Amino acid sequence: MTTTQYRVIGSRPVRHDGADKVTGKAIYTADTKLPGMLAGFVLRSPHAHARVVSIDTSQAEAMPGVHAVITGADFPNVEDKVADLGEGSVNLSYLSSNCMAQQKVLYRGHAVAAVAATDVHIAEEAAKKIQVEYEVLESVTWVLDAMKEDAPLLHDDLVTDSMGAKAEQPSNVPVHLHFEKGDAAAAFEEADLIVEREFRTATVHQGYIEPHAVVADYNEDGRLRIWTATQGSFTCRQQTAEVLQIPLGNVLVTPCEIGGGFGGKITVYLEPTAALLSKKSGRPVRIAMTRADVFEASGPTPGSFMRVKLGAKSDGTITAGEAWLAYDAGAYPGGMIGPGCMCVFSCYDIEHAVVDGYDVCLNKPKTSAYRAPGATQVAFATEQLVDELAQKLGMCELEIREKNAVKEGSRRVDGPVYPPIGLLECLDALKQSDHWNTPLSGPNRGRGIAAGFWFGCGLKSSAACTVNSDGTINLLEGSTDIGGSRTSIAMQLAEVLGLEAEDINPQVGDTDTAGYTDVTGGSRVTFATGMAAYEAGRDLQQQMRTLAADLWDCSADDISVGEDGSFSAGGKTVGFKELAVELFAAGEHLVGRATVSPECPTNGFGAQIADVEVDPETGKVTVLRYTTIQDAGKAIHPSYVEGQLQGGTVQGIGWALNEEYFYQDDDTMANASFLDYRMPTMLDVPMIDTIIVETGNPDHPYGVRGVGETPIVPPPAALANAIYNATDTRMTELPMSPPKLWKAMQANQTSE
Amino acid sequence: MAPNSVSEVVSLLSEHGDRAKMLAGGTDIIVQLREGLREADVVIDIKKIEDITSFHYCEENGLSLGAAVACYHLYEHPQLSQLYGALADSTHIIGGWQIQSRASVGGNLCNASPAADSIPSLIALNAEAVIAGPEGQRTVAVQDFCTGPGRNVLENNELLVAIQIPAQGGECGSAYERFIPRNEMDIAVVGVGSWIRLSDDGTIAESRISLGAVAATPLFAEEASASLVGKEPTEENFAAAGELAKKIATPISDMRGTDEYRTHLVGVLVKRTLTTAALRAQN
Amino acid sequence: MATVFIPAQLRELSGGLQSVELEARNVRDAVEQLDVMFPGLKERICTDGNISPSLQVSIDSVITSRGMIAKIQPHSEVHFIPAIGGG
Amino acid sequence: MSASKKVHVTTTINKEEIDFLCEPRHSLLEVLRDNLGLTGSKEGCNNGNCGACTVILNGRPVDSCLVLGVEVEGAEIETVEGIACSSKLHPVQECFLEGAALQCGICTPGFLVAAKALLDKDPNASEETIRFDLSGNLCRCAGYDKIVRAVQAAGQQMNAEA
Repeated sequence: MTTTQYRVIGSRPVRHDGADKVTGKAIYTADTKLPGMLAGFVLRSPHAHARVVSIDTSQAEAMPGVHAVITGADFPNVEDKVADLGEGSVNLSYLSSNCMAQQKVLYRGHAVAAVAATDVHIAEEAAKKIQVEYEVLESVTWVLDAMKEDAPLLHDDLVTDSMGAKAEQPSNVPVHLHFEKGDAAAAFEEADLIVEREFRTATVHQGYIEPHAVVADYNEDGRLRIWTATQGSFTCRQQTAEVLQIPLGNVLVTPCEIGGGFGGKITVYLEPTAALLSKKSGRPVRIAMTRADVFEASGPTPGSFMRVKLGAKSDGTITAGEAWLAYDAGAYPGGMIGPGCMCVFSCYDIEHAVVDGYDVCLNKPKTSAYRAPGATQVAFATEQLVDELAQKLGMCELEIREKNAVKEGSRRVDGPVYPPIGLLECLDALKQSDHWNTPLSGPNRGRGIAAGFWFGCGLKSSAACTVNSDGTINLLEGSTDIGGSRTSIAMQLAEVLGLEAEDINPQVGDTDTAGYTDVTGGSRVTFATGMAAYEAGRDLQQQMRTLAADLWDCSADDISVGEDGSFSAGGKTVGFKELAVELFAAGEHLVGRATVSPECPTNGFGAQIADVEVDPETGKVTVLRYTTIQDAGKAIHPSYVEGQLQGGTVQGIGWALNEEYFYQDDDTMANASFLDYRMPTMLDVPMIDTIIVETGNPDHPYGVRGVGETPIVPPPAALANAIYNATDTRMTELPMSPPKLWKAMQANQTSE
Repeated sequence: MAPNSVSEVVSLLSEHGDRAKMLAGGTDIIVQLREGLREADVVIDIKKIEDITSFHYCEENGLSLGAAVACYHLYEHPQLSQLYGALADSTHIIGGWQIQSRASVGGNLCNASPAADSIPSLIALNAEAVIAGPEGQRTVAVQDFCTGPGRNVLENNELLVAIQIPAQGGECGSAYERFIPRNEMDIAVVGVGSWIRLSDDGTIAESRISLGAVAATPLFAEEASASLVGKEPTEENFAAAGELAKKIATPISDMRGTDEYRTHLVGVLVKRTLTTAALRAQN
Repeated sequence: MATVFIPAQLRELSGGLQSVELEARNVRDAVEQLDVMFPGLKERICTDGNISPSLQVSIDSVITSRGMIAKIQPHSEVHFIPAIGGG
Repeated sequence: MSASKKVHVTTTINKEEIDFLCEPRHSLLEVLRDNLGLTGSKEGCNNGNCGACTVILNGRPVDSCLVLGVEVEGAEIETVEGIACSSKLHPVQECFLEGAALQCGICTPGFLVAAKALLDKDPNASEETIRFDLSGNLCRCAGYDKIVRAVQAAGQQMNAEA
């Protein structure tokens, strides 16, 4: 446990970008306006699967006000190369075809052409005059159907890869993963109790309120400047340069303020298109997606089919696990099946386990990351089975989790063992919580709990701090700030230097000014970019010791730096600011810098408690009370840690109860609007109580663990367990929407 | 265009026919025009016309509600919200607060969505639509106003001027309830409006039940309504009326619910709205 | 000796062996030795001489970004696992 | 809607009389953002389902994406840019900052405007009223908890200042 007393860390300063964001001054991408700027509009496929026979753009080009029209033919041919994007990798030909379809459209909403005009209405009218001839093909949107031998093939040349071994026949399954630990078959033989169920989850979307938007200005000298809503300016730069086949250094990406991402704003969708329209028209071009585009053409998270089995001894020890998982990849390979497989048993120390996973292409938009990608689905399955084991063994659902929880040294199904982690501490916090100790009473009510895990990654971050003549600091870093990270990073610099958070002026740089920094994702920013800021502060202190040695006429080794950031030598002690001012006056100016690439996962564990009431006549679930518990390692800004916990939880509640891509008979989405997609409103959730556990991460100077993703993992499982306890009905399908729950309750009553 | 009188509107309509569309609160028509669901050359803003934007109540004739009166006027009005409980219920849940500041009951009626929240209330309250055209005015019972999804009885040269709702005595009560998966900002999976008049002896003298989102147009549940006359306002009787109402429901299965679920909900909501309406009549 | 775990999908090459003990300076060294012991293994986990982009190497529970040149300590535990991204 | 001749509109925005030209098909949101440079009002859905474009029109909160520019002739409009008094933030702005009631900030302007309209009407609004009246505003980052608390705190502050 961390016991160090900090001055800044753990306090709750007002965020540095706060005033801009409450007065409407903060500039998001769609707010950007350049002289001569045109508006772009993307024409999209109305079909789920079709061959593009021909495209005639002549009528659109002839319209007054239209400056450029492009189609897939304007995109350069990119080789079938896999580019490493820092966090994950991507096949460039797929990435390019996803930005603009070539011979085939693979989902409704797939871009086929784009127009730039003086006004977005003109661009839209022109786009509607583009004649596209389609040959409609048979389509498939359910993962098990897509795996069938006679399923319509999305990619003629796609074969299954089983860790380097290629299948002979093409299919819609690009990847088969297989993990084994111990001897699962034998362990099931010896188990006293086995539970097994099949689970299904619908495709859901991140649902950020800001639609994707971009401004591109392709200069005559070949320099491409992009302002965009991205989670990672450097990966955006790389993807754009690779798709357009232009030198990386020619591209400047300026990340604007970003209106939510949750994993959905890492892949490029509009950037290459806007760049090509700008190149063709010679004018800057802005494109913004409509809300329907966002649902139909950006990257949701996989729907899934899962069959999971657990075996236990009569004392509650879970001894065997088996999982068979098939996840949507969407139109192109590369879904979230890897982490799905690695998370299915990640909370429990199961000696014998076997996991098979399949990444499956089908006629839905290419999936992308969404907060702990792939983990929420499997938690929905495993956490219900753990409850079922407990119930059949007559154990308490908390007790069985405590008994089997992973701890330091537990081996994961994919092989590695855990370093020090905090699941047991989270379960203990749950046990001590007011919520757990307050009985729930009343008809049709139930309580459920669930645990959750997400890796959290390190990756690369950079920071530079320039000392001003008054001893305050301008901090330049490269992590786009989606939820207050400027401040949590600045606080770590303030702590190490003995300054106040307000003494630091943090700025998110662009790709020309900031040092290389990977995406804002993977729960990594406060952890890794915070670490970079800390190291930049340390760098500054080293430089100042050397320079102060001249000033004080001593050796640098004689000068020590205290916990409070003060410099001491020969009985003299001065604070950071004082020394900085003195040095500046003496003609010295200072820039501290650091690059870091921490490699150990930060291993974020959490546990949650949900109380629900189910309307027996309609199947509608009301969430009465909710508590989210998580190991943050060390909370830098507790308010924003709570905010991550609350936000992730409510997204998980939405995923659990109502959100889904509802597909019609023609495999197009019926509900591509906020009205019918049904994310939770303020009236649909209670206050979300939070308990922050701090076990300290040994791999971070202040003990930080990433917190952004784990909170979305337990809610569907916790709510399913609560619904079971309220209704005796086990829900194995997401969302647990009123019609489905009502139907399941009816079936349950009939069978009784 | 923003004319100042009903007659001006009628002549504009006569000129442009179905290429002209009426703009009151705009919360449906602006979206429909933007998304290409409806087309227009001329949009006529009718909010400058006093007859259409005002409302008045008298004990003799009841409520005359201008077609463009925004929702909030009804649920924020202490007397009207009490007299016309069903309408207050409806108008308070059409969209969010921002929508209610603009959207009108008249617009909701003209838009003729099968799932419109105010129409079952109007039918339950036995309202009439007052229509102006080149030949003058005519009235049509609201239960006959809608002819299909998005379609109504208005000719191309006619407009809805007002909705006339009968006066309500102290022995009357009404309620509207819809089922939605969330708690706000949703389209009704099923909506039910119920109205009850009690006799001095506490039995039901008269009742009107209307169903939304279970057919191509909102329905008046005649048999279910008549079944309650002379009966005690009990849960059993209300449930029985719900069973009768289910017989006329012919819902579709779509993203909002299956036909089976919708039909089931009719029974639940008829019972619940009648219970509330009776309670309101008793108080 | 370091312990290198053979991924389950490659155990067809190792005759079912789950792990091997070997002395290796770095990942490249380990992969070359494994390929001698179990011919064809390198081809399954490498592309163009580097660890395949769909995989990552875990050494003592640390996900290394250094690929083939990542150092292996005498008592290290080495795993080849799927690459993951976060949201 | 097809293009047609631009219309001259005179209106009052944030207590300042302003005139502009717009096509009949342009929404008030487009006019604010594109013609007048008031980009504080955000577009999240363009069909009245998220509330990010909320402005106060003649004293009532409305979704500016569902108002036509030509409709605001002679109207009084208040946008997020007009909530603060010169350099002093409105209590609801202060409480959002202090209560960490924003993360990405894209829904924040709409919430602030709707919350101000609510608190102007009833600074003592209950949690239930706040949740009902602000349910037309979607937030995807914060889970609403801190937003509700910030609105409650702002009401208390307004009472104290009154």
